Amino acid sequence: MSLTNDQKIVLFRNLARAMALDRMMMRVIRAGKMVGFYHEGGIALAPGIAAGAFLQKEDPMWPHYRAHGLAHMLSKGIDIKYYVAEHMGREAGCCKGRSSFHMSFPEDHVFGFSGNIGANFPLSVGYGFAAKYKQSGQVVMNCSGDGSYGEGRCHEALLMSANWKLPAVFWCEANGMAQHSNVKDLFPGPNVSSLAAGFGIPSMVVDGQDLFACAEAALQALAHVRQGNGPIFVECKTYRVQEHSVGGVNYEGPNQRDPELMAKWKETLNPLALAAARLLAEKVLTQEDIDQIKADAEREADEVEAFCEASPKALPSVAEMQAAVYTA
Amino acid sequence: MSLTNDQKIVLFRNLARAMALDRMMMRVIRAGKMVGFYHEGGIALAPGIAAGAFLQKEDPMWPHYRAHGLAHMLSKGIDIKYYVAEHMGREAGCCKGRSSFHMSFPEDHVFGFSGNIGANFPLSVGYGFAAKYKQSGQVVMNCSGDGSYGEGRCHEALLMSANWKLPAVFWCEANGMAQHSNVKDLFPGPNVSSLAAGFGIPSMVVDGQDLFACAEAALQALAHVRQGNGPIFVECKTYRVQEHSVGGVNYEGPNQRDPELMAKWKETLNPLALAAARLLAEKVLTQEDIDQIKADAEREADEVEAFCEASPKALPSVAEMQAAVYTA
Amino acid sequence: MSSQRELTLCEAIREAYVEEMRRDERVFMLGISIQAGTFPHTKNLCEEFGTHRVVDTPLAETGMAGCAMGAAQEGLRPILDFMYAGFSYFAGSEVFLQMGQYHFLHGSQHPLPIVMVGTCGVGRRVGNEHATLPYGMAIHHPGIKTCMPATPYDAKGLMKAAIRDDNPVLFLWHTNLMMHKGYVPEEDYVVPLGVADIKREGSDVTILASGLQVHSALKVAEKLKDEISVEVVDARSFEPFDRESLLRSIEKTTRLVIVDEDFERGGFAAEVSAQVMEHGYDLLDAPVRRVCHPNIPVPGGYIDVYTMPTSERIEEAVREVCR
Amino acid sequence: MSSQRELTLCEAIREAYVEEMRRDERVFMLGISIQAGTFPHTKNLCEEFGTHRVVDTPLAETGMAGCAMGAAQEGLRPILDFMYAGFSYFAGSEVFLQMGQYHFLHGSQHPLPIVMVGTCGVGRRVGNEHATLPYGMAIHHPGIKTCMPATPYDAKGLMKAAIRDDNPVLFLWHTNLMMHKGYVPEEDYVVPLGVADIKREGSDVTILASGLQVHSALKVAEKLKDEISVEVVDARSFEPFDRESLLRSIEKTTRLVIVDEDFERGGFAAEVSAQVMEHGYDLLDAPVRRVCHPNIPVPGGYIDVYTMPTSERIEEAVREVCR
Ligand SMILES: Cc1ncc(C[n+]2csc(CCOP(=O)(O)OP(=O)(O)O)c2C)c(N)n1
Ligand SMILES: Cc1ncc(C[n+]2csc(CCOP(=O)(O)OP(=O)(O)O)c2C)c(N)n1
Ligand SMILES: [Mg+2]
Ligand SMILES: [Mg+2]
Repeated sequence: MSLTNDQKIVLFRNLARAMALDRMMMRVIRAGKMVGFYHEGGIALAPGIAAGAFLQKEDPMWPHYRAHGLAHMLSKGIDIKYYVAEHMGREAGCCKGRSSFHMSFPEDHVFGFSGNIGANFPLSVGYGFAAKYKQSGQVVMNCSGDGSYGEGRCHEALLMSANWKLPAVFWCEANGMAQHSNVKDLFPGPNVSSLAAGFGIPSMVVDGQDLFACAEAALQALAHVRQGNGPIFVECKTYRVQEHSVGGVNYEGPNQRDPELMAKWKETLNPLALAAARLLAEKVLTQEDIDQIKADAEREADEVEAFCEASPKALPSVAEMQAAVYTA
Repeated sequence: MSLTNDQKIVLFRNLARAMALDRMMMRVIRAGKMVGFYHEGGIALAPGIAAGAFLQKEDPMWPHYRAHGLAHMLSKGIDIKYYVAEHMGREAGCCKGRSSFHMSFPEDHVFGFSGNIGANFPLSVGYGFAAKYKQSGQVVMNCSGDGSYGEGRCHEALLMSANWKLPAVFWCEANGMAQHSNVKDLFPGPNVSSLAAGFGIPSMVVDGQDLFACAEAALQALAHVRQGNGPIFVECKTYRVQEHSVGGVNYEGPNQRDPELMAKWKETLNPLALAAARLLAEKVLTQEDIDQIKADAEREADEVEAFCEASPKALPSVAEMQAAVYTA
Repeated sequence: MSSQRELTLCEAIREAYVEEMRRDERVFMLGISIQAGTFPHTKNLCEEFGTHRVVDTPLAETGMAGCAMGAAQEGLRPILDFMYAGFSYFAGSEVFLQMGQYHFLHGSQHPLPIVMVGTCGVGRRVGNEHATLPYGMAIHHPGIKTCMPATPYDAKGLMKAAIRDDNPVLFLWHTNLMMHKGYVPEEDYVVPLGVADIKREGSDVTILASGLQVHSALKVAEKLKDEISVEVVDARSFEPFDRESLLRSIEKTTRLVIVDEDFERGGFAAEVSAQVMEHGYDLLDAPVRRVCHPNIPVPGGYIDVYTMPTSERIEEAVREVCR
Repeated sequence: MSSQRELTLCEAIREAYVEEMRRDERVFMLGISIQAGTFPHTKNLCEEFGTHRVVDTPLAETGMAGCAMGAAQEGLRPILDFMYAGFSYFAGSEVFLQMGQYHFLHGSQHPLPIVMVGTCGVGRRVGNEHATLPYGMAIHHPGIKTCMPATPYDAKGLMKAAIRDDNPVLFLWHTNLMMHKGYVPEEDYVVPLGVADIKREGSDVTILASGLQVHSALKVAEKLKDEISVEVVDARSFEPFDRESLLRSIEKTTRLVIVDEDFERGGFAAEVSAQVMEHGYDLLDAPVRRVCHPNIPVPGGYIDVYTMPTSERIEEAVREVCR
């Protein structure tokens, strides 16, 4: 499936925005203004942009937690400043400042998060089940990392999705790492998508640094799913060029990761640079357009930060919180 | 791999014994003399005999729970009367009458059971891990049904076993049913062993009514595993010709199962009759030998029953039990 | 009129399902082998509601629990059947850590109307996973309501309340009560969660019990009636728990025995005892006594009937607090 | 002599690992990313013990827990690292229902010497799964010992006791104490499980606390020293729990405040309160008070420091029971 020029520009702009936000999040956490964790996205954000790009508002999505799903959500059209505010513990936070790193956009069918990696899998079964039950035509975008496919929950989700032919995309952002382990030490094969075949689920492997390849894969996967063919598995190969989470070590097993290799990846595999080169070569955008898009993205990131800082810290009383556990 | 005549006779004798014990268990539970559940084996006991037949005392085995693993255990050389006594709540029970349907033969490396189907998978990882850690040369025989492969625990076990090249046989006794569901309604493909390939684990599918085919598969699988090639998956196709558990319905989904089909299976697919025919044709045994083996098996079953009934009911005091929770 | 109509507890639950599924298309059920009906509470539901609303799943408890949560987020109202409640431990994170906490942690914007059901209870000689009563564990985790009926009447009414509740509810029943018969009105009624019920009035001592143990308590009350006047309070719901009714009863009797079939340590009985310490200390004429499952795994064999709170153990405790 | 040698709590735990792994070849560790050392307690252990004794696993908590159980059945002595203790819910059945019950249910013939470790605790602003303290849940389930040190000294000694214990032990520590420094002897010593420790003597009121909350309690004791003489008892181990030491303390002080960072309902504090009701009723001059995490999910954001038992809340409770 091929992309229109307009689609390419939107994808490019969103990737620029996501990468600017990722940098802003890093500034904010380093400045001690964030509560909780942050897991830098770095050069791994093209798959997230592609995952969100072609979904309708009603299509449930579970964003991969890397870069805390900012790429996925903004690409889906969500105003993420409320989520960033959540990271800063503010009243404007999408979870009222109660969660630090959970998102909640129920109207956009992004329902939340869990600190337990792998929690996405069973929930996505529910989204797909509901779509089928309601005959709503919704599709499910279930994003997570290669490491998450260690959890047996992925098996139960692949099984149920295949068995019930649920409209779900298993979208794997495979950066070859899981915390401080190399995935090749955790999984006995080159691609975790090799799991799909056991359930009769089709799969594809895509270059995760190529924004447009990811987007084409997303279009193809969604078409498959929307046609009622049941689930599909897309594995986007990408890279982690920094530590797992801010402040942690950057090891694989007992060994430090090779800083030169990571520097090289950073330089040669930047998806925004690769996409810009393509758009220039194809004459879809000029260098000026590109510079403008990048500048806009930086400005937006600054505005988001300012918005969050302007919101007061959320400090509800215990009584208020006790009243919020159940709904009446 | 081919079997010697002596091996065939042992296998045949053990199948006769297991089937006689299975019938005895049914008599006992119907007479109200058993505590807890019983899940009849019926014509599905050949795979269990094969699974246990070529293991050393030191090789850990998790018996499939159908017919409560009696076939597996007696084939491995365990004196199962203590386990039957457990079912009758007796002091002679292998768990001191505390468990109803758990076995415990730690010296035979059969460590116990759990009422949670799928509990075998993670435990077998531990057995295999320990074998590798100790460089003991032990192999693990991990038996369960096709339904159990719904549980995500199988994924974690297949993954870890493949990743660490653990010496483990995933031995699946696929009777096409799981409680009151047909496995074809629960799994999107003809063989659950299709899961193995996703982990690079080799697999084979065997006729579970053919005792000698099962035994040859076991030999082959064990050879693979003992040579350090990592895990292997063996799926034995068999049949359930009665309800899931004594006293329950015999349905698949909302429909009753076809009694004629089951009657036909019972008549034409009895593994003992099929094996007897082979042994007669190959002149390994005479009809007299066969009759003698069957009569011995019946007598043994009666003796086991009598042994259990002679043992007093286990009724320890709460204080005694409280002292037995921890070891000093 | 059918004021004498008797149903089993399972039939009463089934009737609640049927009425609520008719009333609300968003209600559906999922579980292992519920179409055939492992237990009579789901028997033949497919005939009326079809296999798309009465859904058999693979053996996959995390998938089942997640399916219920996700479907609830998408606007459905799942009834999730764990068969034996002890199997819910396979989905420990979903059931105990996520389901009840999702709403609050995400800004209390989107409740999860899920009913989880399962049978449980000691005394069936099957031990451990098939007996374990997970309510002690459930009440420890914020956000999950939990109840257990003692009668078919309460079963139907509580189940309707649970299905209509917008929060996750863990609805348990005792395996030994499944075939227990009692009066069940045909008409629509609800027994609200969080309201205890005085199953027998008395003035000397209060027994707080639930499920099967209400019947043990009633037996003891009857046996002692010429010596000690026993009030039997059926908790019915563990969370929310009706502390007010209990305190009112203690105000009258000044003595309390809590009967709880779950493991004693850190269970519901401990919580009630601590609450009475905090809110009813001055009402008491004797320390509260617990009669629970001892702190040993639920044994199978013939033993388990000796470890559950028997009438003898309850009577002994009643006599002790009345000394 | 190194009587002044100070280590962090993590270093103290690491030292216990090193000494016990040297002593006993059957001891090994497994967990996610422990080779690199997600936390300093496993830092560089591979250098001495190799990757076959310090084993990184896939993200697969049931596999990890089962691996530990199976390896223990086969004669090894695993230390299973859940990283954050809340991740253990993914293996709910193995950890809470199976591990502690296997021995008893199988005739008490074959104990399972497993140590499970994990960090936990409120106040890091990360919420829920990363904060949840599973000891309230653990004590409810027979067969698992559970402890949590408040000092590096206790950490090393308790860890050695846990590793040498033949039963499953859940060994927790508070995330905020990982870098807490204190005296740790170089020599081999053991702090037995089931022995509480009086961290400060007093005569007017007893505070029972553990982990980080021992330090909050000590702060309160110091602050109130001219008004109220506070005795601080560190439970150290939740199961077995040293009731005798607590009752001896109450005998002296006649008043008790229990500080427990876990969810209040059905937790450790409830259990202790119930036990004091049963065994120390006549010793009390005031009802026992609990200061716990309120019955709400652990929030993240800036809020979580307000929901944990702060010094202010503890002081208030102390003043109340002393009124
Ligand atoms: C159940 C559970 N186990 C472990 C963790 C700790 N943890 C957080 S992220 C992570 C690695 C995830 O790897 P992957 O899915 O590949 O995502 P990536 O970080 O590589 O983008 C781990 C182990 C967790 N949060 N939850
Ligand atoms: C965790 C868990 N879920 C459900 C059950 C109920 N159950 C017991 S046996 C069984 C079917 C198992 O099917 P299979 O593994 O194919 O074995 P079979 O009975 O067919 O031999 C089920 C669903 C259980 N015991 N444990
Ligand atoms: Mg990864
Ligand atoms: Mg089967």
